[in-house]
Amino acid sequence: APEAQADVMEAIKERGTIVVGIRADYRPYGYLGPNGENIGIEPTLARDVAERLGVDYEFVPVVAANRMEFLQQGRIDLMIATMTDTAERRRVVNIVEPNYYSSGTNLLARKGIGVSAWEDLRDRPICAIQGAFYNRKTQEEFGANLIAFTGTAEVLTALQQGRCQAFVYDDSFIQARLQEPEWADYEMPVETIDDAPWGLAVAHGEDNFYAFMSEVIEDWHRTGKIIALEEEYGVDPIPFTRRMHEEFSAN
Amino acid sequence: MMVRGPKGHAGLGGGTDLPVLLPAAERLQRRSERERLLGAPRLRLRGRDLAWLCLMLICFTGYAEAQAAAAGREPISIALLRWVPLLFQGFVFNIVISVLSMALGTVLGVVLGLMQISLLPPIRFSSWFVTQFFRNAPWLVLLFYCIFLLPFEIRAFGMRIPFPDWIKAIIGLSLPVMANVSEIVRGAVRSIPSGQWEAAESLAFNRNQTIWKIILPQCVKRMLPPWMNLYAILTMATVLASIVGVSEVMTLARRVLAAEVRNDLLIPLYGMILVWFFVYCYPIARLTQWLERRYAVKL
Amino acid sequence: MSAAWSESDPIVDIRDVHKSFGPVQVLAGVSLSMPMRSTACIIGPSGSGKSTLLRCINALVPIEKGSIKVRGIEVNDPKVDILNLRRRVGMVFQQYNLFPHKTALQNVMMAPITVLKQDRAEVEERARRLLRKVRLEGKEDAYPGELSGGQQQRVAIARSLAMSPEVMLFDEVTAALDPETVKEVLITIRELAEEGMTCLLVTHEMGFAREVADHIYFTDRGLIVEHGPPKEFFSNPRDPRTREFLGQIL
Amino acid sequence: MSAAWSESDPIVDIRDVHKSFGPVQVLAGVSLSMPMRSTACIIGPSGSGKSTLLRCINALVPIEKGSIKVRGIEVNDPKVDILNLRRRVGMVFQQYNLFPHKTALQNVMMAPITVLKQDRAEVEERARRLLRKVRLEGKEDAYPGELSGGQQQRVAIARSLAMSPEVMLFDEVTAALDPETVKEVLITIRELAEEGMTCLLVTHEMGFAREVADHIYFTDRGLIVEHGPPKEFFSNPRDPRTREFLGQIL
Amino acid sequence: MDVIYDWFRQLYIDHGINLTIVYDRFDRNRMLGGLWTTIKLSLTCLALSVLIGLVGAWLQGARSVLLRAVVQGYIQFFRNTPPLVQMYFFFFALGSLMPQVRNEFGFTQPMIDNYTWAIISLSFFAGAFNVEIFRSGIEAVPKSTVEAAESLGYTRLQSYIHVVLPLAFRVCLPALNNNLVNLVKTTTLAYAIAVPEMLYVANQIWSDAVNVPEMMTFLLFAYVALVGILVWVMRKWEQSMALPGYGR
Ligand SMILES: Nc1ncnc2c1ncn2[C@@H]1O[C@H](COP(=O)(O)OP(=O)(O)OP(=O)(O)O)[C@@H](O)[C@H]1O
Ligand SMILES: Nc1ncnc2c1ncn2[C@@H]1O[C@H](COP(=O)(O)OP(=O)(O)OP(=O)(O)O)[C@@H](O)[C@H]1O
Ligand SMILES: [Mg+2]
Ligand SMILES: [Mg+2]
Repeated sequence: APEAQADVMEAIKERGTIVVGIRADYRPYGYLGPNGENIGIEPTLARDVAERLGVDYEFVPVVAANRMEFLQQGRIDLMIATMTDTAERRRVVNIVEPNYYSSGTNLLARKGIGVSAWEDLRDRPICAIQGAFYNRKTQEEFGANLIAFTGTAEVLTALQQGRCQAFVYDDSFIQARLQEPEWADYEMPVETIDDAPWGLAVAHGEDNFYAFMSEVIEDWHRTGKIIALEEEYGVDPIPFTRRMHEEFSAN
Repeated sequence: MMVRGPKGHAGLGGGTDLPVLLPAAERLQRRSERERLLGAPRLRLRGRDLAWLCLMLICFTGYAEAQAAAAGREPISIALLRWVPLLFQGFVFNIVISVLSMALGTVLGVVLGLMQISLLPPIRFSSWFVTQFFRNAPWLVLLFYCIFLLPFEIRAFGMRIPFPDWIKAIIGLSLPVMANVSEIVRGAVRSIPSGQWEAAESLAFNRNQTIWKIILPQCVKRMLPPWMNLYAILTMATVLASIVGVSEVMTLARRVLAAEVRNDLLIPLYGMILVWFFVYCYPIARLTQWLERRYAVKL
Repeated sequence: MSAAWSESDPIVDIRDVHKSFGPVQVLAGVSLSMPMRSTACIIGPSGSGKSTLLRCINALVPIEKGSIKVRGIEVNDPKVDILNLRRRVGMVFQQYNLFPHKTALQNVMMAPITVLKQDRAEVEERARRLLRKVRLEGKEDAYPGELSGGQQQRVAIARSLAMSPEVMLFDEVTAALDPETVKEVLITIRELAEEGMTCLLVTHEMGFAREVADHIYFTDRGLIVEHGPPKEFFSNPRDPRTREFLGQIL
Repeated sequence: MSAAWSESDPIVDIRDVHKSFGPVQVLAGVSLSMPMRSTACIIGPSGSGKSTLLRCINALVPIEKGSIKVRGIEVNDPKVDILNLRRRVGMVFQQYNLFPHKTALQNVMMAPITVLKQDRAEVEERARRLLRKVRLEGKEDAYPGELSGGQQQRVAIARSLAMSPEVMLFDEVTAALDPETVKEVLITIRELAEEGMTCLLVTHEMGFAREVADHIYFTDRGLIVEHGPPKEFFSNPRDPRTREFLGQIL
Repeated sequence: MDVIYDWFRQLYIDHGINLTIVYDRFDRNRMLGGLWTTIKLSLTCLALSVLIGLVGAWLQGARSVLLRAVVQGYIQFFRNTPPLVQMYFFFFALGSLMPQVRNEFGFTQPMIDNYTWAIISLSFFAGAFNVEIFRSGIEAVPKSTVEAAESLGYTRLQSYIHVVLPLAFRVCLPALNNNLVNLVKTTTLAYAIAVPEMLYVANQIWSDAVNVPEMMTFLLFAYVALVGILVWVMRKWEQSMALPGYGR
């Protein structure tokens, strides 16, 4: 979009507000607080960016269908929305290096269904979330019969009703569920795969802003801010954040 | 009974307290009279449907509540109540968007529909094309194009005038409404016997007068049910507005479910929204039924 | 209106009019001319094109060949101010074509108010007078669906008269009427003719035609077979087809 | 049908029938009885309730008081087999009420095929014969919207006759017809009567009434004011209202 | 074929227009599957909803007050609540109350699958609208025409089928058209209960390949074409049913 030519940092400062695209339906990364405010790990990070710029912030909840367009068009200045970093996405938006987070994929399955490896999924009805990037692999490589819903509440209900035998999703979410008594009959039977990095993105051409955000992310890793946030929101710090923290605090 | 003045004039000045309402009252009475004659009394259900619906939901919530209690979790009703203010805000968005895009779409649609019956082939053809395109295109796609084609802010005279998402939603939704209304108008006009056109023309009504005074009034009754249908469909389609970035009630519901991470909220939560929609739409349905009766023409 | 027309010329002048609906030829060269203030009747077998001819005069259907002039103005000329023409030509339809969403009174009042922009109170008064004239007092507020056939027909007459046209076309205006009302209509039309109106009627009632008309036209298969003043026409028809037709009257 | 009825009893027997539309009293105690194979005419001013009476006989509108018996069967009895009744009673409407989505031929053929389950080929043959009888050959495939008033009326007559009912109710069946066709209809009705049909006609054509009917009824304001055989009725009316009415005939 | 695929691959490389549904075998197959599901779903629901509409409109004129009340309740419920929620209700709430069956893996699962529930709920939804549409058409049939049929001895059903409906259809065809077009488009809602129709597939593809505008445009063309066929058929029908003496 033509807007991207002008420096967005200037625009943000002039406006006095940074507009950030975030998720609002993925606890604990971005979700609604009791009063409807956007809270979670990513909104906190976004607020930190605004603080560093010395401006106000405004959140725009985004979904897969509109987030790229919002960013390209200038509707949002920055996107921190649990987006997995892939080559295709890099073509469309400018994903900032280094990655700020990462996730692995695993299964939430009823105990005793006879799945111990990913390959065992063949022809079984498996629930998933629509649009997840590992859906294709689950289908194409493991041959699962994928049943994808829009939200986790639907999936968990379907799983309990026996409409599918397992739920393929981010491992951190599954781990959190397994802590709850309701899911005592369930397990995480296979190895975590696809440790996929998440990227936050700015529009193409925003090199100044890119450089700025790149430094910010490094600083988050260096100071261990992300690990602190994980702990604050009740997630076991994942290997990725620990590794990054070590890497950046070393030099 | 009917009060007739000396000139056979109905009601007026008959010494009743509500003279203004009399013609309508008389008309209504006549209608009910007629309905009796035709042996087809129209059903008046008032709150019965609603009562049933609520009963169903109470049973269901009760069932879910018991389950939640058994699992030692926070009661569902408490969890729901916490989110009501937020969800209701979203619901208001749905209503505002539906009302405004219906209004806009209807106005545009009537114009487009009349263009479809125009005597000038270019107008007729182009309006037919516009109608077909916007009617056949998926609503979601039209809304998506609105993100592209409409700016998020307008810069004029060095000022930034924001162009809010909900206005985009209204515009995006009014397009298919327009196309549907256009077809409804065309269909209704086409179903009027040609004798009516001829009678009006022979009385030197011009085309506009014929359409507005003779044809459309007779169409009102048969346009109302599909129009109401359309409004219902539109209200339900406001859910799609989330793609342009409007946090309407269904989007919020999805977020609430994600925030609560409790799947036993799924049905009660959507059930509550269902009741809201019903409580909002049902009176409108009744109103249109009343209007339909009001504009009924004995054939 | 037209500079070339004067009151002594025929007010309705039809020359060699042809009209087909698809393969069906309905008018096969009809000519007819009416001086002002005259009353003519068209009689003829059912389906011979009488209604179609009236509709052509009012430009409700286009003609294929020939010319129809009203007050010297060619009706089928695309440039002509057709509304102005229709304001001067009233028509009562065979099927009445009342507006079902309006009461009898409103049916009569609508056109003068909408088209001629006349004063509502004044129009209402005239409309009530007209309805009284066709003996419909008490039915002013009834809708067409609540009226008997003859009552509807009379509303249609009143509706046309309310426009005070210069030429009136009546299509089987007495068909649904009882003898008493026919007589009233007869008187009304005579009055109108005296006031300067020109009337063209299609009718199946020979008695009525004889009484009301200055001139009778007999149509058969899209042609005017014979015409003449009623006395002559009825007492001494020349054409065999006419004779046959008139011989059938009960 | 009813065991109590024999052919010598009246086939249509109407006693003290009352009917109102809201505040408008339309029938105020009508009584009338017709022997089999007879033909009766109802005449009377427009709006006097003639059409309403016919519709009551066919149970299209309920009555408020009185009794209507056809072949000894009470029409308004809720338990009566109304379809069976209607199959035996045919009706031609004042406004024709043709089915606009069917051609003339289909309009005539529909009921025998659908209702009586008769053989299509046989019905078609009869339908074409009936249409020829009402002089509509060549118009078999025209839709009602393409027919002239009189042609529609004739289709309506043919449609009713195709059901070969025992009683026929004709509402102003000649209104849109020219004298020639009226005569044909007259002949047809006479033939039908000879074949055993009972006909009740509403008409405004006194000549026709005189020729066709065995008995004439005169209605005014919802009452039968006078009745009698045509000769007597027309030459020597007793009631002043009848006299006045007949005096108006042109 | 490969030439075409390569051309589209090059289109992506050169111009960023990414139509994986052409050159990527997996995406192509799932989109074809989605298209087929949409077609099947649409056709089944079209037929069922029209049937429901006809029967409902007929029942609305029934003598029994109870029957009419049931039909009214049905219409009002389905017309005034969001179809998405209806779908959830059918699938998650009602679906769990249905009998369970044992599947090939030895587990019990609900008897009626999501595809069937989608058909049921969409048909009922569109059917409620069709009832109203037919009713408006039926009420536009002149009483006198019905009387003519009655006086010829037609039963109520016969006059409904032979006289009332053919005329009512002509009046309400444009409105019915609208509703059926909307129904075809509403089949996209089945994505909510994981029926792999076109939007469901498109959604997955644009998440994978980040080509939302391309997929949206594809959806536009696909639906305009699908619906176009429906509209074309209906229009032919409408024209073939046009009556002399109506409209101008
Ligand atoms: N549905 C109705 N509602 C109210 N009044 C009605 C209705 N139908 C008929 N009427 C009134 O009943 C009276 C008798 O009507 P009906 O049609 O029987 O007259 P008719 O004798 O057939 O007259 P015509 O010779 O003009 O056809 C009329 O005054 C008419 O206005
Ligand atoms: N729209 C049409 N399409 C085809 N044919 C038509 C149409 N309108 C009229 N006709 C035919 O034209 C002929 C003349 O019709 P018209 O209505 O002028 O007859 P008419 O002389 O008024 O007869 P009637 O006395 O029965 O009213 C008829 O044979 C009729 O079938
Ligand atoms: Mg005619
Ligand atoms: Mg009558």
